[in-house]
Amino acid sequence: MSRTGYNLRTNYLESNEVIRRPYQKVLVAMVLAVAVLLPAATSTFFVHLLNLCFLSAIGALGLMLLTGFCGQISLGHAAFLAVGAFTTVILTVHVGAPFVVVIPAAAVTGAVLGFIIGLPSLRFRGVYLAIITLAMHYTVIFLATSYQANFAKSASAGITIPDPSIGPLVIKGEYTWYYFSLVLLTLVTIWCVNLIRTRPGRAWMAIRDRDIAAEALGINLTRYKLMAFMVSSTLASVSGSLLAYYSNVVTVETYTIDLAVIYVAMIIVGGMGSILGALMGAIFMTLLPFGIDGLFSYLPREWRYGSTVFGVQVGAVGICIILFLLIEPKGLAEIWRRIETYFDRWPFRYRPLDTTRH
Amino acid sequence: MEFAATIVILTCTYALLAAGTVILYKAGRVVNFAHGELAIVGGYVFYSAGLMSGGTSLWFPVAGAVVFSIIMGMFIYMAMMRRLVGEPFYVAILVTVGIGIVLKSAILVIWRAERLTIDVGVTPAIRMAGGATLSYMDIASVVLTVAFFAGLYLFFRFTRLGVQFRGTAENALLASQRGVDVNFVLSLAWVIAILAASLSGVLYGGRAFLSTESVTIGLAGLTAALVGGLDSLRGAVAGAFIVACAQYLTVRLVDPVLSEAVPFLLLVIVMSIRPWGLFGTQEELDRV
Amino acid sequence: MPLEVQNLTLKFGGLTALNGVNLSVGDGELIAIVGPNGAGKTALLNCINGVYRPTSGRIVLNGQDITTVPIDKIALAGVGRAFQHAELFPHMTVTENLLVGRHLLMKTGVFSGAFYFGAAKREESIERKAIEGIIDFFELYQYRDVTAANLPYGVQKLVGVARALALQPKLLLLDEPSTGLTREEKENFARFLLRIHHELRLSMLWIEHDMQMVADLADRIVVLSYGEVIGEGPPEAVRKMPKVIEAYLGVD
Amino acid sequence: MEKHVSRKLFAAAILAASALAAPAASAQNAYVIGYITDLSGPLADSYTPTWQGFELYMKALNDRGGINGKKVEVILDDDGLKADRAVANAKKQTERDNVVGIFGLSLSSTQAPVFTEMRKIGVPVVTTFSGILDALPPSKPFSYSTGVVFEVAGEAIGELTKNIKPNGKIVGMTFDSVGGRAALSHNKRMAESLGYTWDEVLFPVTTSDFTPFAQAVAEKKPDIVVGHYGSGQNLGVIPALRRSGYTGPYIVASYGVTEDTVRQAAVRAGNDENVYYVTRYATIYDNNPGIAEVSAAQKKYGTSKPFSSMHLTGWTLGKFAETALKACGWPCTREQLDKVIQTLKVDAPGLTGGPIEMSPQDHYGPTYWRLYVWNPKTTSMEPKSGWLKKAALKFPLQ
Repeated sequence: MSRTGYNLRTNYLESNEVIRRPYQKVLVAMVLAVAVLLPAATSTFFVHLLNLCFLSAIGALGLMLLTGFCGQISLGHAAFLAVGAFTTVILTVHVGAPFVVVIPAAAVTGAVLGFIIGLPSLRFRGVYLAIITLAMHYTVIFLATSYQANFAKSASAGITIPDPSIGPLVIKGEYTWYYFSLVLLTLVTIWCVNLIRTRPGRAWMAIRDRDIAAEALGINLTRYKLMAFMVSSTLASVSGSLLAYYSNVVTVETYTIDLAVIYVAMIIVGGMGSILGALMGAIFMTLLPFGIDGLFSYLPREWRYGSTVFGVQVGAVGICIILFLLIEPKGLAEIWRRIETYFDRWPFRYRPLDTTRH
Repeated sequence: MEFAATIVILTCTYALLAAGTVILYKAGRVVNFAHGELAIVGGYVFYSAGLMSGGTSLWFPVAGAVVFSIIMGMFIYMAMMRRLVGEPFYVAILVTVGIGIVLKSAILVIWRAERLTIDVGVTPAIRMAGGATLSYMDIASVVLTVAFFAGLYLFFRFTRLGVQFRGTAENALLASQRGVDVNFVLSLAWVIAILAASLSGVLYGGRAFLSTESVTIGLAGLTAALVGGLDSLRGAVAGAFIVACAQYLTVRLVDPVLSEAVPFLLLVIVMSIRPWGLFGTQEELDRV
Repeated sequence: MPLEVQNLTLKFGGLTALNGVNLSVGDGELIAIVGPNGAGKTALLNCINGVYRPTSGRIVLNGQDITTVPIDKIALAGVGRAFQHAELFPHMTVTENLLVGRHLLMKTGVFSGAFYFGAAKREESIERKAIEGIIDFFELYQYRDVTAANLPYGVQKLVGVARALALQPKLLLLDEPSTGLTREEKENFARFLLRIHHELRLSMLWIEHDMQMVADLADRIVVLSYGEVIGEGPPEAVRKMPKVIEAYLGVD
Repeated sequence: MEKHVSRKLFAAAILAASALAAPAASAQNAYVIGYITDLSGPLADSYTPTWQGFELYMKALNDRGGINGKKVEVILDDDGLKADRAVANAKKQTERDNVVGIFGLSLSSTQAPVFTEMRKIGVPVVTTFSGILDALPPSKPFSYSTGVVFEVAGEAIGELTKNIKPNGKIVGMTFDSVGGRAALSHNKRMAESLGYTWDEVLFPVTTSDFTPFAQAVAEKKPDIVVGHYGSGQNLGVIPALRRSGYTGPYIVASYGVTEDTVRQAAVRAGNDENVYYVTRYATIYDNNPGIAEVSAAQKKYGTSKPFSSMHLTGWTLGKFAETALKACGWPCTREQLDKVIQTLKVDAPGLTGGPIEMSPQDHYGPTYWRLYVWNPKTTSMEPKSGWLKKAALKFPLQ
């Protein structure tokens, strides 16, 4: 009975709760507990992969807010990551700024660039906007290449940056980074969830769904589109900065259009318009190449030669994009919801018409 | 002299790509981001078919490229694009992005990421003052491009199918009510567009080389289409010419390194003055 | 005078959609606009609402000239609008749709929204309560948590009106709110319209095709034809105007 | 339908997850080393044959019975010229496969992060191509290079150019990458000190139609043109230069350019006699017992790529690895391996101009360079100079 009674509420705010059912609370607590205990039970390599997942999830959340919630398509997310990384380089190498200064600075630089890139979105939509973000990508990468080439005059291999430290705590090694990025991702996720269930998030979704109706209700399109771009690029920039710190090396070759497409794939695979989807998509797309690598390791060695593994890894990104768009446009988040609903109904196969949002 | 020749040849490459983009846009309001990949893979297929036939006759590789275009065009439309009616605009775009990635991985898996050149008619045909030369392939690329556009014009203007095509582009619903097989017409649009792209890829493989990097010509072609106006074939040629000129002049007069970014800068300029492109129609702006 | 439209003309290229339209809505008045298809009724609403910018003429709202004011600022000035096809936000629930309607009455921003305690939470609570009043008014109880895309058409249109009302407008624009409704739904809607009219005493501009309904409910009727006002006055008077009869029945 | 999809996805996810957690398959009774390189990215043309050379050596070695009675197992991973993948592979190899050292690696952009990460764990890394600051004196621990360093190559080319024409104007070409710019600047420095005048043309990394750039070069009326880039670009550049009217000498710098590429490019350019080739390792056309040994192994085991000097490069690295592991003994630890590499001296007669010598301060050592010219009549390469010894450059340069 308790399962079917979840719709009853005694307080208006309960309809705005993110975690609505008792078992979900248990689930979230379990996931967090597993996340905290996981490093003890697994290898450094796997922890490294999870770190990559967590750090890129911050960027994916940014893109999700922009594309999934505000409906603005962007192929320039790699450039935002690059901006964060190069802000980090400039501040740590030239100025020697500490971590606690660099991250906010990366956020601000990202926000400023987001504002600039957001300006065309006021006039252009759809394909045109996509192309403009592409143009922005090439401009940023050109500037970054020039900077890196001139910075490293006599030798060439990316720019090394030191391990970050907060006061006496040096963030170094996979395990420290794991807990650090886990905490950070949790905070960013909470922020995004809160944004989505309050006024700014509703304004973005209104713009995404019907922009004229949104305007007629008093939503300032200029302001909210720019805000979406700024929040998105801020998160991407911070994510780029953290990834740079994590790998200790920044080189412009990392930030390709392919990377931007992988971020787009993250939100498609995860499910447009879902925070949970952004997290799932980021983890899925980050692990995918390694999973394929792992599958190939079961095959005879000869099969792994040449470009096959890499080719399949590249192709898998495209196939994921196509398959999810065609077959499961709401992504992994929707698959998860169905699994949840299935157990929710159990042992019954059907429940009276259920049209509520989950 | 050689600068004019280079610009003309570059214009041909881009115009073929832009024409495909325009045809697809007009037919189904789809903007194809995989056009460069289709072009280069078309070139690879041409190359491989040539190898298979022992490199003696041109017919086999040509047939290979045509068969590739037909299968690819039918497949993309019937298996993917047809199912996207009524979806948000970005879905079709992102599906083409996905197609592009899959094609790129095909270059990696099938052709082992090798850089290939198509050595057909590379011997010099015309010698110019200063020692520069033009090959038979260069001349062929201009002739074939002109022939393609002439053929396209005649097709749209004088054939029954061409009229049906234009009708579908105007209003697909109305056309289907009048007995036009819209699915056939739209698959045909994909086939024609990929044919043009493959031709462009083959010509490019003769002059430059085929590799995973050369797919960036697709972006130049797309830019050319946008500069000219997404719904205008004339605009495609004009846009291709403008992009080619801008790129060439940047290499020669400004800084060669910038030539990659130039098409986009040009696009931003054109769009801030005439967002619907030089030859496009204004109301198209709101559709995409 | 809540709304005064003076000599409004709207042209698209060579086409004249509105030609010298004069119109006024008094305090708490329910004005119906009728006219054949293509008469320019929706275009008029789009001008008042700020979607179109008129070619010439003036629109004055409570003494403030809003002719060239952008759409969102017009909402701020107190104009609420229910669209012809409801135009709800399909992926959001009814409650959320209504909360978007409260946008202008709320303050939470990107930073304050980040912390769902303190001010942001308090505001959500207050506005959620206010929404409950609107849900109560329109008897939408059972649809609170239903996504708009899943609502029956009749309910969608009702929510459209409710959403416009949520922003506490001084003037409500209704674009064919009863079109496509069943007889029962129409009667139901008429009841809500009367409640808005009498209980909230809101000024309304109402486009309607159902002449019977208009005749029963409206204070005054404005008849548009080919972008021009061809008749205006109380229902009984308008019905007798020869020009109106001509436009409607095609008498020669 | 819906359920089907999710069930399949679920199954695939579990399969992939289990693959991720796959345990190390490495035998406890063999030397396990890692090899990471670009087998599919933009430079796969160069790095695949290098890997194949390394693999040939290892196959031959294991068939001989291995080292100290133990076989050598090589864990191969592809980085696609992407730094993050290279690092992840290195971490995987050190942890899951428990390798004692890592070999190969692609361009500097993937090396630097791997060097940095492996230094933290203490795993020696020996690269073949563009060694970087880390290997050159003052060298950083655990970072070694046996290959081509952009800066050194730039200087060597500058010096060897004397054998073609004693003076005149050199135009350098490269794509706009950090490494390319470094090579150009050193070539320029050396050329100018020898009395040449210098000019240069850069183009974007993704360029594949070189005609406009070639015309820009031809217009500068150079006496010699040098191309500083990996394999494939030469295929486009040389014919484009000839089309644009430049018929003078063209030097291919061997950043992984195979002889076969030079041959193709020369044929496309109209059977040119003016194509030169500067290399750190010998070419396959050299006639000596060292080359014959590699060639025999290539015939025996087979390679998918045409036999080239890149195979010789990989073979030499294989020899380097064998010498190091032998000196390390059994069982070999990472610290021990690093210690022996620090003073390792490996001679590969016929494959290089002189031995590869490591010292605790210099993890690169002196290198030897040679100028070849393409002869279209014999369709082979002929040496145009002796081996030029270049002591390693000291960084930072003044």
